[in-house]
Amino acid sequence: MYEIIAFYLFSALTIWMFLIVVLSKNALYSMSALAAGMILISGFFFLLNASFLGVVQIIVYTGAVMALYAFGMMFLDTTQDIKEDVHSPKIIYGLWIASAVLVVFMVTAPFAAEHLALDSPLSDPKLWDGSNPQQVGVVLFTKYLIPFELAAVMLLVAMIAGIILVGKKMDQSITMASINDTKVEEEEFHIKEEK
Amino acid sequence: MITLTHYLVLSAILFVIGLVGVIRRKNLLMLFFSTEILLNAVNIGFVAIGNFYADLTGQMFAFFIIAVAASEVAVGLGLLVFWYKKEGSIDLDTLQRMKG
Amino acid sequence: MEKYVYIALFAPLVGSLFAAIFGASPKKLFVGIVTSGLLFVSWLASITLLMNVHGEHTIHVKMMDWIAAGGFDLDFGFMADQVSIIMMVTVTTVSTLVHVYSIGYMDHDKGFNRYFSYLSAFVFSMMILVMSDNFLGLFIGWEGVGVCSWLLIGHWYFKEDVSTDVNPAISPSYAANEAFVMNRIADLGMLIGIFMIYWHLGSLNYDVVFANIGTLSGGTITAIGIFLFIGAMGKSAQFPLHTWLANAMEGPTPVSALIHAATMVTAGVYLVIRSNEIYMLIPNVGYFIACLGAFVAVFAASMALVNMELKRIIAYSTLSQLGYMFVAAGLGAYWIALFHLMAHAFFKSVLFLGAGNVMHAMDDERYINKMGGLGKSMPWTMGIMTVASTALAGIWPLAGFFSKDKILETAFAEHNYILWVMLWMGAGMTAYYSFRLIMMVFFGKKNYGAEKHPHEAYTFVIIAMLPLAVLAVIAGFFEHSFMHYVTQVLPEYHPHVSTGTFIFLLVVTLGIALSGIALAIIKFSKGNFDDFFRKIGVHKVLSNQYFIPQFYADKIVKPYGALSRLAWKIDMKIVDATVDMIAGVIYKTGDKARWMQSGNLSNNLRWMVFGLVILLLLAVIYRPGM
Amino acid sequence: MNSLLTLLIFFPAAAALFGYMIEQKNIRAYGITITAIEFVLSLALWLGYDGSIAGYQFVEHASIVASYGINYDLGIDGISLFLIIMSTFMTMIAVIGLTVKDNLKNLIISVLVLEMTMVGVFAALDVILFYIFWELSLVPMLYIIGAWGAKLRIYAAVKFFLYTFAGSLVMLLGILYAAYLYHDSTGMWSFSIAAWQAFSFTYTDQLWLFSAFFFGFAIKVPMVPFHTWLPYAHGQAPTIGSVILAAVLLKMGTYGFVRFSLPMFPDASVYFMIPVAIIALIMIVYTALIAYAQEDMKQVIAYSSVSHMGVIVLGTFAMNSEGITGSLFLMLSHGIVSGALFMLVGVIYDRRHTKMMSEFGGLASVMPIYATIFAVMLMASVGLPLTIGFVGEFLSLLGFFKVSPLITAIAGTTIIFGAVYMLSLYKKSFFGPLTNEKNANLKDLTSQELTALVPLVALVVILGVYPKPMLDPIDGSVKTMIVNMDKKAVTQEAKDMFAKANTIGKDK
Repeated sequence: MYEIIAFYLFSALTIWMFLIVVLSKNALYSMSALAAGMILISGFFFLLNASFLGVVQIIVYTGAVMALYAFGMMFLDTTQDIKEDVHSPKIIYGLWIASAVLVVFMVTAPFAAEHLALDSPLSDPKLWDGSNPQQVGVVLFTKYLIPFELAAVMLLVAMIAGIILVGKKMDQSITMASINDTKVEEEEFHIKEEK
Repeated sequence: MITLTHYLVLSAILFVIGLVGVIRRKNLLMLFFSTEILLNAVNIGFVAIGNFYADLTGQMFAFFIIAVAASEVAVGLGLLVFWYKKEGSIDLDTLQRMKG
Repeated sequence: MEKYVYIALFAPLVGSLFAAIFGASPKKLFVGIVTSGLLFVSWLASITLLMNVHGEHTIHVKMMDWIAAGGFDLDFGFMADQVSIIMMVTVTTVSTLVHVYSIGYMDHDKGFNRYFSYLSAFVFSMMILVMSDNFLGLFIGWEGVGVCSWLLIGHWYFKEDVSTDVNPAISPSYAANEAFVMNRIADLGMLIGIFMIYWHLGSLNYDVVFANIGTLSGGTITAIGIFLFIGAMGKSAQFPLHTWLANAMEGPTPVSALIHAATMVTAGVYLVIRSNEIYMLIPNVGYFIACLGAFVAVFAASMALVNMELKRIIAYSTLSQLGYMFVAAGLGAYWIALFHLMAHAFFKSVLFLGAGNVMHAMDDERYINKMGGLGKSMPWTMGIMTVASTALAGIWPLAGFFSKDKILETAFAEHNYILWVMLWMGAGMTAYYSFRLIMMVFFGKKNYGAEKHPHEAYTFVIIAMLPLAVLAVIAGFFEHSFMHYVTQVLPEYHPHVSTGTFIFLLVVTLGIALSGIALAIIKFSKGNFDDFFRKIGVHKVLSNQYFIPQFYADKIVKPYGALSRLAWKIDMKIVDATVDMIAGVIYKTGDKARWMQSGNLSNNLRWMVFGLVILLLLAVIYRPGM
Repeated sequence: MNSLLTLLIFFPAAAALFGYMIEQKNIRAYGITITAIEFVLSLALWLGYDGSIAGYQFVEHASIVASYGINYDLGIDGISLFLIIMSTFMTMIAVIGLTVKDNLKNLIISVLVLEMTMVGVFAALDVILFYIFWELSLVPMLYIIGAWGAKLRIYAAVKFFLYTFAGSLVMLLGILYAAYLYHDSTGMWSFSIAAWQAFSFTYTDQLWLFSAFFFGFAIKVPMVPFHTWLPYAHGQAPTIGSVILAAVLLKMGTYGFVRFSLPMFPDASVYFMIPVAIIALIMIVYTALIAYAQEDMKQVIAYSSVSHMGVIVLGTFAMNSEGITGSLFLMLSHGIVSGALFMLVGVIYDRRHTKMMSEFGGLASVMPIYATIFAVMLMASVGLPLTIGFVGEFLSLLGFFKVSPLITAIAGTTIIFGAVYMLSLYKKSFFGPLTNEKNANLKDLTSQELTALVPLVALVVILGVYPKPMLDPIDGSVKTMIVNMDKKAVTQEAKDMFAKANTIGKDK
């Protein structure tokens, strides 16, 4: 019974929130409504016995994504003032190397091969014994190991991309700058180093 | 009793709301928000189906979609900020360099 | 005996290949001598066969496999029965002598070696034609002689095209192509006949075909007979496929003598004779052949009456005589047709060779009204040509009398009086134009300038002509032995007329021939008789060959060209344009749809949703299982 | 010897890769050597071929995608044996006769790659493999026309590519549908040609599949009205491109008919027999007319190719072994003869840089050997007995005569029209007085050109006189094929037609 009530309640609220997101003229309102909607969606996940996903939803969306948006909006509002060089190249290279090492490590991890060999764990009835996070964990690290690792790499890359995009001099474009622009040559990203 | 259909209908409604946002809004940021709605709508569908068929694949997909969405936000927001720095606007109508 | 068959067949080929080695080099006398010698070998072999083949003991040889596919299985098979051997002897006799003659005639020609190569190749093809034991082998020879004829008519290929007023044949190369194409039209008919034979009887071998032809229905046999005869019509230049023969006179004169008088053009007659077992079953077709033959006999003779070109007159005469042969063959008198074929080969080839001498002497002058009075400077040639003309006119005791008279007799005996009257008129016309030619060339006053110095041909050339002239005189006396020989394979035929009628016919026929000769001699010794034809208004029609070549040029050749250009235009402007249009539409659609790519993200998203809606719509409409 | 076919296919490809390392000045010798070795290898195929075995020989098998039944299946029978030999032979001849100077290295590499695809098409016994080679063959030809062609080369090359590609895509659709049907009824995936040939498609399916395959093949052949890419391709291609295009690439289409359409869809083949024959008839007559109107020597031969391909198609659809064997033999003979004619036109083009007949006239006087060889090829082209052209043409027409005497009679006009346009070409170019000053000092054939052309002349005569060694293996395979078609046919009409087409004498 509570499931029905919860479903309709969440549904109504979610739809309402998302409508606000779409229709509101104020970006701040939209963002707030979106955050609320995300939390409500996690409610559906709990209803659907996907507690792990529900938690992830809250953490990732409400925690990370929304925070990102909030910061993004701050940028958009005050960009003119921000001139600081945020990052040093050392960090960038460090991240590069770290990510490469991590990739190698993950792919060659000894347990990977063992668990990859597990043929279709989904059909294993034992799987449904444990709690949802447990099940997800088993599946994620066996059948979906490689996609999972790839997703991790992708997130890493996205993170680096975000850092690069936002963290350099904002009033210049690498791709569009003329070659003679000495400022570009002094950029710490060394993209022009090959020249 | 809440059936699969309920969830799918809900998923569809949310998806359409997202679509409305995609079509209607000119603010790039709002576009991102709408995209999130679209993705979440789909996620609900996946998880619901997975649940009703007792198959974890749906959750797996939802999981990866969340991962994709997260990276999309990271990169997309970066680009957005970059663009704003360059052009001073995040109005979609100013973005017409790709005219064919 | 088999080796003689091979020798007779392949000696000319060896000669041809030998000459071909020197094809591009300057004149080498030994080329002519070697090829002539090899032909003489072939002649000896043929004569040996003639002496040795009697009765049922015909020779069949199977050389090797040729085509085999599905149920079709054919060998290169040759046979020497009486008919083949008569043809072989005729062909080798004439061609050996023509080869020798050509050594003199082509003396100053740049393409001397090439010429002999072609000529020997022709003889080889002709030998295949007459010796093959199946229809497809015959077809090899049939096409082979066509190609050699093309090469030889076009021997002087470097002459340029002129208008038909100057030369009705336009140019040697044009005439060569015309001959080839016309023959091909007829060959198609023959090919269809061959297809029919195969699909009804499962074989193309004469023996099998003739043994089983009776099992087929009347309609099928008639169709086979007609299609084979279409083939014969082309090669033997019967109406309406006759125009090429006169134009073929553009080739060197020995070629005309060999190919377009003695051998190749008689191939059609040979085919009908060879297929007698088919034609005997279909008398209606035979009757049609006879009628067409009689028509051509008169039709061609009438054109010869007024023509001024030396060789064309003889060519029309050939055409006319071929008509006679077809009358005989069509009426079932196959051995008489073959007999006339042989006799005609002798006197007509020597007539052509004589004409060659005359033209040579007159620096390739082709019009007889620019000759005259040549008898003094060329006595031998005059003598030989007069004998040949007399034989052609059918005067006793020369060969033409025996053979031609038999044909008239046959027509009469078969109660085809109309045919007989036509042939009888033809005989008169033949006598007239033959002697008109003799008179205008050798007698009367000189119609040429002083710059020309007519002279007699080389002695060996005259000697080469003599045997043919002798044969033209004496061949008739072999009538009975000939008949006994060939009727071992051909059906016997004796025209049944009472003695009185026989004598009456003899007198009437001889009478008209003699009066034709007399008319020519009397009228042309005084002057020109052609004005008579002008007066009665037929001269124009006759000298323009009944306007048939003009008709072909205007109504077939020109429309064909126009049609082909039209087809090309259709191909470019419609077919290809359609293809290009489809490509263009696709390209333009892309071009026109460029506005969709406005670059505005918002627009793009709208398109995306639009596409999504359509896909959803499709999903709603098309749901498998519902 | 078991991997001879693999060797045959990939040897030229490997040699092409290696060719990048060869110096420019040695590349011609290298090309000739490779193609000659390839030709010798293909002759070994003939030596090893056992005519008494009905099925495929030199069979090779390896799995590519096992779960979908896509395999690396190779094998030959009498039908493909000589097409392979002709491909390697004509490639060798074309490379020997090559006179291109610019970028010779890349050209030879392209030709070698092309050779791989050609042999691959004829040797493949797996539909997907066949399709891969079929499509791959477009690429080198696209380069050859587009890079070494005449003025309009880009247009011609793109037209050739897109047109034939469009046709192949329809065929691909057919392939996928056929595979689906096969899976539907047997429960297994298979793209094996042999399996498809043994599998009975329903009548309606056959009609659809036949149509789909027909598009692919008809454009390649090319059949009217899909032929317009051909004159452009030939007109613009360099000599070697025209030679290979005419000799081999066009044959892929007719080979497709024999390998796919007939044995896989016998009922549909019978159903479409008369329509296809009528198209063939239009090809024969219509393009022969167009050929007569051409002013460019090469275009005459290009259109004549279409006309002759019409006879081949007609023979293929005769449904009896006379006709099909004849059409296969005609493919070989047309390959040799049209290849030779294109080379001959190339000879004069090299000297005068024009192919217009109005520029010539009287060439027989200055170039007698050239004129002689041209005449031999011309006679073979018009189907003179004792040349190679006659055997195939005769058998093709003979075969179809049983099916429809009327159509054959009209198709037989090819011997007339063929003579008309070829003789008029010969007369315009070789006969008559030497009118154009520029032609007065033309050199006759060089030894290089003779080396390329003399073998062709020899073949034209030898195979015209004694075609049996080639006819026998072809006929054996064709007979087997017809028996299988008859067995497989589902409709009574088709069975009746097979009975009729193969009976001598009165129809039962």
